[in-house]
Amino acid sequence: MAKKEKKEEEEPRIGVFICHCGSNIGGFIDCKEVAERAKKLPHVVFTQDNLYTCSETGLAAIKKGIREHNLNRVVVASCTPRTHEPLFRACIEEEGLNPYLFNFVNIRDQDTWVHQKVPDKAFIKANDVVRMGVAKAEKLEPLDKIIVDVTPTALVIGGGVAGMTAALNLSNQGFETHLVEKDNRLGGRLNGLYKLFPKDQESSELLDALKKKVENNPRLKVYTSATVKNIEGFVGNYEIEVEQGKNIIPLKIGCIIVAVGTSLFTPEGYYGYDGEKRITQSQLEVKLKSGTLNENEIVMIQCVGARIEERKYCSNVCCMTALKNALIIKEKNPNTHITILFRDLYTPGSYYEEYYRKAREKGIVFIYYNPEKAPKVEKDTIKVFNEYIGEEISIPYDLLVLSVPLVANAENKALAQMLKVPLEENGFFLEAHVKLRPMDFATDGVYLSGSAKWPVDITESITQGYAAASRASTILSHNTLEVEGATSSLPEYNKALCTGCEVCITVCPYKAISKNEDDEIVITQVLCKGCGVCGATCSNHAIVIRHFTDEQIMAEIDAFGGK
Amino acid sequence: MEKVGAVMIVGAGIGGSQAALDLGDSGLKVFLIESSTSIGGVMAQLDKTFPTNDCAMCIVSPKLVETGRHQNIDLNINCEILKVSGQAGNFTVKVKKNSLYINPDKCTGCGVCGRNCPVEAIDLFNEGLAKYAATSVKYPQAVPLVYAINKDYCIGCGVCAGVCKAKAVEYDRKDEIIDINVGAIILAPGFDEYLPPEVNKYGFGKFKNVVTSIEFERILSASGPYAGRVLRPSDGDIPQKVAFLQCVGSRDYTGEGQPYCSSVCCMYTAKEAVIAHEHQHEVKPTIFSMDIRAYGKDFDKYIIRAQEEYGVRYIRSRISSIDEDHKTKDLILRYENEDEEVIEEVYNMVVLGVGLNPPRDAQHLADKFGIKLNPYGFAETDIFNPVQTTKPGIFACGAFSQPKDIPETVTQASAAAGCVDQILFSERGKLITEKTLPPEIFVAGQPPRIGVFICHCGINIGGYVDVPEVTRYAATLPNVVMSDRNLYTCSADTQGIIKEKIEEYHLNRVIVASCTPRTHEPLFQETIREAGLNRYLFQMANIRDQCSWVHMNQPEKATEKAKDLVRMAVNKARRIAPIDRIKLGVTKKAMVIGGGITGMVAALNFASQEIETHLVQNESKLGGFANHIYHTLEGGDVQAYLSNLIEKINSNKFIHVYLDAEIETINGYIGNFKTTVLHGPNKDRVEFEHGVVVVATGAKEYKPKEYLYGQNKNVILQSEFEKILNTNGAIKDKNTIVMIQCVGSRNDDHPYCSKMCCAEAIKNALLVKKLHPEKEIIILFRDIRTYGFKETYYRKAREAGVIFLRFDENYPPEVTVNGSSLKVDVKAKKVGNLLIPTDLLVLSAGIVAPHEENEELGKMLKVPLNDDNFFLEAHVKLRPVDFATEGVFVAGLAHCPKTIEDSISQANAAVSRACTILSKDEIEAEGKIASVDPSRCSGCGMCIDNCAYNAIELIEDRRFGTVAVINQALCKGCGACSGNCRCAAIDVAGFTSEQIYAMITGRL
Amino acid sequence: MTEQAIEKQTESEKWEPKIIAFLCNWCSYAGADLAGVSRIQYPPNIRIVRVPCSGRINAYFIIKSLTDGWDGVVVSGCHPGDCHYISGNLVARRRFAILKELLEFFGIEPGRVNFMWASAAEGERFAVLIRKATEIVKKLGPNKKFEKKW
Amino acid sequence: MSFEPKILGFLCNWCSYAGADLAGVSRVQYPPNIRVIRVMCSGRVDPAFIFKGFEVGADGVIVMGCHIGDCHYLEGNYEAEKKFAMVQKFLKLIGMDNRIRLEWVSASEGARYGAVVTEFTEHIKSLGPAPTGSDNPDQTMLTKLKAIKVAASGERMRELVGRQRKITEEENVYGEKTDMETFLKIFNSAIVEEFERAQILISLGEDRKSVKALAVELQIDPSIVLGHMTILKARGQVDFGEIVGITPMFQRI
Repeated sequence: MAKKEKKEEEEPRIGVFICHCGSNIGGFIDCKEVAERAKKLPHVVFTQDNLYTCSETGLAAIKKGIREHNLNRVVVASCTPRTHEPLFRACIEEEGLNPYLFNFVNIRDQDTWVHQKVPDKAFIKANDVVRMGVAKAEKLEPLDKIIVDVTPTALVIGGGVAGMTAALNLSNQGFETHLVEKDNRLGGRLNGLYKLFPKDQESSELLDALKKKVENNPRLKVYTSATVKNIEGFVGNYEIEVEQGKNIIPLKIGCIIVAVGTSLFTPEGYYGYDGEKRITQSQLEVKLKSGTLNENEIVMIQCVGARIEERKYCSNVCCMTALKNALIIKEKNPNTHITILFRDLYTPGSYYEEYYRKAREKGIVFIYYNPEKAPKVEKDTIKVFNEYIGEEISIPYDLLVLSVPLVANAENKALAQMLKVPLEENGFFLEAHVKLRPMDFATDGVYLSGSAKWPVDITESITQGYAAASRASTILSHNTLEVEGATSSLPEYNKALCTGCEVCITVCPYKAISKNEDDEIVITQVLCKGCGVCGATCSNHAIVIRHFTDEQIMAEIDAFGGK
Repeated sequence: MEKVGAVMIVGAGIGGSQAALDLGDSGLKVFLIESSTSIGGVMAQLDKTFPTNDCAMCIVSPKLVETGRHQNIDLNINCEILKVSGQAGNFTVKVKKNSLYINPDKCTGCGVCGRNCPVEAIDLFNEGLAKYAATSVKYPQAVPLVYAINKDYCIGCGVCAGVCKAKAVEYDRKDEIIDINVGAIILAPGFDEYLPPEVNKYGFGKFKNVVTSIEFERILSASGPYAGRVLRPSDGDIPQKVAFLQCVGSRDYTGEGQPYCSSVCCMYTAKEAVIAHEHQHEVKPTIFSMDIRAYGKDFDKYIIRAQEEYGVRYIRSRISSIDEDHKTKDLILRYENEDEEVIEEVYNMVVLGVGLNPPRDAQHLADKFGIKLNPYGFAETDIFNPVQTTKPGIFACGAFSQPKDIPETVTQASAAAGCVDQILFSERGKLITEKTLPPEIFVAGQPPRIGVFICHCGINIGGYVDVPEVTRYAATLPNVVMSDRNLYTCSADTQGIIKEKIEEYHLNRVIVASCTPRTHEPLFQETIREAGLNRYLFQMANIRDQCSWVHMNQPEKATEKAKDLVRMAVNKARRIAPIDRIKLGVTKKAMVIGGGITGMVAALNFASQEIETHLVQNESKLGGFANHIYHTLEGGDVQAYLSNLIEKINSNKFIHVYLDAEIETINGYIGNFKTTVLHGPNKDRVEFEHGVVVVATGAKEYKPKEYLYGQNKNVILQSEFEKILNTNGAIKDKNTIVMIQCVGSRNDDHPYCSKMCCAEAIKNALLVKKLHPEKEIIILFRDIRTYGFKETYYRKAREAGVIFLRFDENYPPEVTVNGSSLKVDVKAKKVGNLLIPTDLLVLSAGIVAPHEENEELGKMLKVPLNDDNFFLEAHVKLRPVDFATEGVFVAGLAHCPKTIEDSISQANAAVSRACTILSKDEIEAEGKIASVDPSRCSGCGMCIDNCAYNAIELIEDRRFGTVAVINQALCKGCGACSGNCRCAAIDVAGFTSEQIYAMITGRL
Repeated sequence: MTEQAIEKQTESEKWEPKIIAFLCNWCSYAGADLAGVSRIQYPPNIRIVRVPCSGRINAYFIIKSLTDGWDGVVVSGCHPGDCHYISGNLVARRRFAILKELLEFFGIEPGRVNFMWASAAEGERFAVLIRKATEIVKKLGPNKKFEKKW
Repeated sequence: MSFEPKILGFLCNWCSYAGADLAGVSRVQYPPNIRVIRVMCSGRVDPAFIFKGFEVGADGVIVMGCHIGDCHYLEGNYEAEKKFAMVQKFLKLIGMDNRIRLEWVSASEGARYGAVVTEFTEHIKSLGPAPTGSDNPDQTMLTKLKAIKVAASGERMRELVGRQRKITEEENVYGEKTDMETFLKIFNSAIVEEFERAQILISLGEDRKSVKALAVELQIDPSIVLGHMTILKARGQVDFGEIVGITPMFQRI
């Protein structure tokens, strides 16, 4: 069944152009001779040496060569494809040849320039690489560039502060934007906060202002109590189903921003947590908000359930939260005794560090505890080993506040699968590159902001909201996207080779490969970047990496061997 | 307590499967629990079986398929027993079904997953001689044919899920815990073979060419790693000199192995030697053995054939050491022969005849089920009922209670089923749900409207055969009104599609072109039946197993062949007609012939199930052979048991006993017999109807003509000796007692072993030594055949000072009389010529079948005898108590010489088999059977000779004269009669000549 | 060699025999299935007709196959002793022994009709036997003793 | 004339090729023995490419890609690393594993590129011509190399190497990490097995042979050869031939 059904191809007619590059190449090797020798290679029907192949004259010579000798493949041996390939591709395209029927041979940057002292050997090398280039050129196939339309509409998943910021920004840029929030109101974590560090601003103030802007924006549509049910498609062309109550709302979307935030951790089993006398910081904030706090002996323990074996990470915001709440209490009732048991206090930057100093000035007691000698909570006292004095001390309390980490949402896994993006080990979303692409996913058209990636504070959430919106707008602002044509493919004539083992799906970093309803491997061209890993891995050699096919590279290797 | 009409059977080897089939057929719900992933056990691993050299797979696989799809059998694989509670009549068993990681309902068994699995693991089925994937099925014909992932080996790469087109791989499939409520339990976990310890004198594990017998079995198997070629593992050459060592891990008092005899090794070794030679004539086998224990039916004949026809050499010795020639990997064996010479011989390969150990999880099972194990680690059973464990309601069968061979296992399986029947007979049918089917559409006379469904079978067919092309082609064939193709025609949704299409296109014939009808025909037949079509209006074309898979490199030709096969199926389908399965009434009564222990046990079993039973005894009292036996070797009190039995018989209202009885006529057939008996001193005639017959006529003790028996009063038989010992013990003056074994056995007249004489001799010798330790006892023997746990008594006897001397069969002892003293002249091995004066000579006389009586009864019942005049069962291995003639069963000594316990097992087994008939109000006969066109029949009677089932007889027809008629109840539809019918008067429904001609004719 | 002869030879090389195989359901048909499960390849010339037992195979089936133009016939049942129907294959064996002589008497080449035994475990053997039978029939050339119906 | 090794280089487009260009722009001088094949990503380098390079006469093969973490395609170089490790294990079987190299060279490391190529060229020079190279290649070694290529191109090796990262570093289908030791045990034995099987297949391509003859020819224990035969038979690649004396022959299908 596995018959190759390639169309009848015309005989390759290759033209080879050797560039002197002024004296950069010609000054070391005999380019004329290189061209002469190239003439003897199979399928080469025309060769020429030019002073500057990239000059107007040189390009004209190529075009003339194509016309007069009916060339259907062009090889240029000169500098480097990285800078000059687009130029030559455009040149042959103007003459009616498919731009992929061009092959570049590097005889300057990787030959004459680096072997200046051994020109005779550089000459041999030039001949070799030209031979290899011609061998590949013979096997080249025309390819089409892929152009896709872009729907100028964005979807933001999560209506917290990061999501709202991103959505507002995009709609203000003029893009229709849909904001999906699973809760029945916008605001996310912000709803539960009392005041915000380091300025002790009322959180409701910020929230109300944001909400108002969101609600009044004509291009921004909000869905509360709604979840994303299904995601199909690819960059510029997503088809989304949002479920709100019993309704399924279909949306056509160009870009997606993930801003799902985090969940609260309930410290069951830690330090006698009971939600009454021993509570979490967020429960404390509720008390503060409602003004029902009247305890006087308050102890806070940091890093409860964080930075341990099961949850290795630091939750970033808890130190500041503890400081903030301690200060607020002190302000209201300076006689309250507050002790904070900590492992390390993270108060980066000048504002936060100052905040910490302020807390100490107000008489809040900070005691380091060693996680191996964790504080022991008794009925009314806490026993903690004080490293400084080297003995265990007892602290009486009538309220124990535990600083617990923010944890990833349980739903992240399902969403990540729909989006085909990865999660890291703690269940947070994993960006494409820690340093260089912090707001991106490897999958084009999907971006990330706020605590969905990592617990961050309000300031950072807002920053990231803007950043993600900016990244999304680079796509949304175009009518169409042009996608590289040198992608991988599973051609019809190779389908019978495919066993369906899915190893390609495993190795593809872009999630460009999937199985369709008929259980066949499908490569979504728009998502594929052409790296070729799938082809090098495919267990039955069924996948073809266009423009770098096995056949082409093998031909090059053969030519390397002199055959 | 309420009784539950369900049975759990633990272990689905041949024993478990047989018990399940028996019970399922008799209307009880069966939960068959298997710990591995497929049923069939060790028998499926075997190449051939002794003593018939039957192909194990050929005979076992239909049985397994039947077990797999029996509607009353709920088959559970990969299971573990967690907890057992309750008591006889109502047990609750907690069972854990371990995940296969493959959905058995979706898996089609195509094997693509295994072929793509990159992990190679040891293939346990092939005993490590080959490798297998982590995703695998035990063997290609496995039942159920479901692949499983072995998570111990699996690295979780996910390839199998990718390549499985049926989407059957489910890595998140969880283990499942279920509670099963049953009324009785049968344990049939089989055995584990003995494996020599890491360091052993045989070099097993160190020398490549030393293999165990079960490994060698796989080497012999046509489906084994070397495709049936006998090759040695070290270099793939054919071993010319192969040594088989007996008693490896058996009869071993060193503590390394087991003290008992494993019973089956002598025979399987002989078989392996014979088959090896048969497969490769270069192989010259030598067997090293201590005794040759060929005690079963026709076993001795087999040993003789092995020696005479196949040149198998027997050496009586146990090997002391094995060395390897490092260069050639040949093995150097050192042994002492019977002349006390130490001999060194070089062999190319050594096969260890390893013994049978209790199953590794025996203790676990015993703990869970609350039964006791015996000192050897096997299930402890009742002294007279070898399937009854120490706990009521729980039975054991097969090798779990003692090493045994296949027929004994099958017998015990039926016996255990028979014992279950006694408990649960009243609950039959209560847990069985009958499917309600729509009335059949009347299609006779209508032009055929054929629907063709062509299966892609994932890529298994579609990858090689151009399925769309075949589909298009099928649509062009005459009478085909629709033709469609499916990814998997066997999937549940496609069954729905088939039904829809039948309705939409008014189809009256359906063809499926896919895999093999052997596994899938019943499924599709069920589907069309549910759509209202007669199930015989179906045809299958095998375009996978016999087309795409075997012509993978020639896709065009495979497509062409697929088209031909579809066309042939269409041609046949145009000529098929609905077939009705006929139903026959059943007289729920039994007749048991023979009033010995066997017959009485059978009768009592029937009676306890409230089945009226006629017990016909030719003597004037009940008891038969057992009347002369006082104890068993193991110490069971036979007389007490016997009198208890007789009392129960006489007081049972369901049993009619006829003494001094003579059968005048037996007429009829399965379910409908009518018999007249003359009985009593006045020969009163009585006539009764019954549904089944159990033949338990027993056998007689041989009356020797040799050794001066009957001429000298000091020459007596074992049975007479036993009587003396157990009554007056008048042997005071007899200081030396010589016993001679094999008198009237294993000779030209009676070339079989009488099985119990060795045990009898040892029993009596031990009794003498107990009563009079000072007496000298000498036993002259050829082989001591104390198989199984009886071996320990042999040892006890030797320890008690009984002298055992082996004589050569060619030089039997000679007895001379000098005045009043007897002298026995014997040429004993290792000792030389001896002249032993003796006071008493005891002859161990064999058991012989009453020739004339058996022949007469055989004729009446139309059942055959073997060469030794014992009754011949339907199949030596798998139907040991059945006759080919349905409704007639055999048990006890009538079948062949055997012990009391074995006779009791057979009696219960026969009842179990009989109950598969008697439990039904009517029996449904196979539909595809032969019929005679009387207008063409010339009445020559040739077909009668050809029928193996005695289903044909000649009758006088009013219009056509003498013609043959076929008894529909007895016919199995093989067609042997039709093939030979000179007038072409016989045809076979479902395979009519017209249909086959249509297939031959091919293109129209 | 003359051109015609060469042409003829190439023609006969191109010719593929059509062989009909009657297999008993319990052994040989199962063996053929096992060959498939084990993916043992053999020539695609055979077309299989399933019968319950080799005893069912009427002599006329074989003759009809030949008169209808099949180039070869294969008949396969259980090994002696393995018969699912106890003795059907023995009946068949006797029948075919006579038939074989009869066919020879008719002038049918002995290799055209092949009788064999293959058990359910002998997938490999089945394939080998079919290879052999195909080879033999190929060597004999087309069945021209009887006129083809197609 | 001194030995001038033939060196084949596979350079990823985004880092190493750019680094090589930078070396040119900076006029960094290095030996002219390398011939470069540009691929988009080091992950594209099919193991077969490397074996093929040796087959046609390379004395050394070097694969260069982006530094770990810098891959333009996110993770291609991780895959390259795994494949390279496999290639290395295979070449070790014929003592040629010191003729290959995997290096990470970024677009800014022109000088390093020069240094790496210089060092590798010197290294190969010191080793002398590859047994499979020069004008008179060692035919046995070439056959072994061919066997390696067949083995590495087979489904089993490719399935294993392709999943290695996923199952040992992320999670396997059961949501667990496959223990590296377990994986390597299977992987390493698969390398040897598949190599031996490929050798058997190539050898049987010439003629029918017995297990013993193959064992002598390939220097493998005959019992292992027999074991391979059972697998190759199950895969439908070899079959029993006739029996000569007491020795069965095997043939390729």
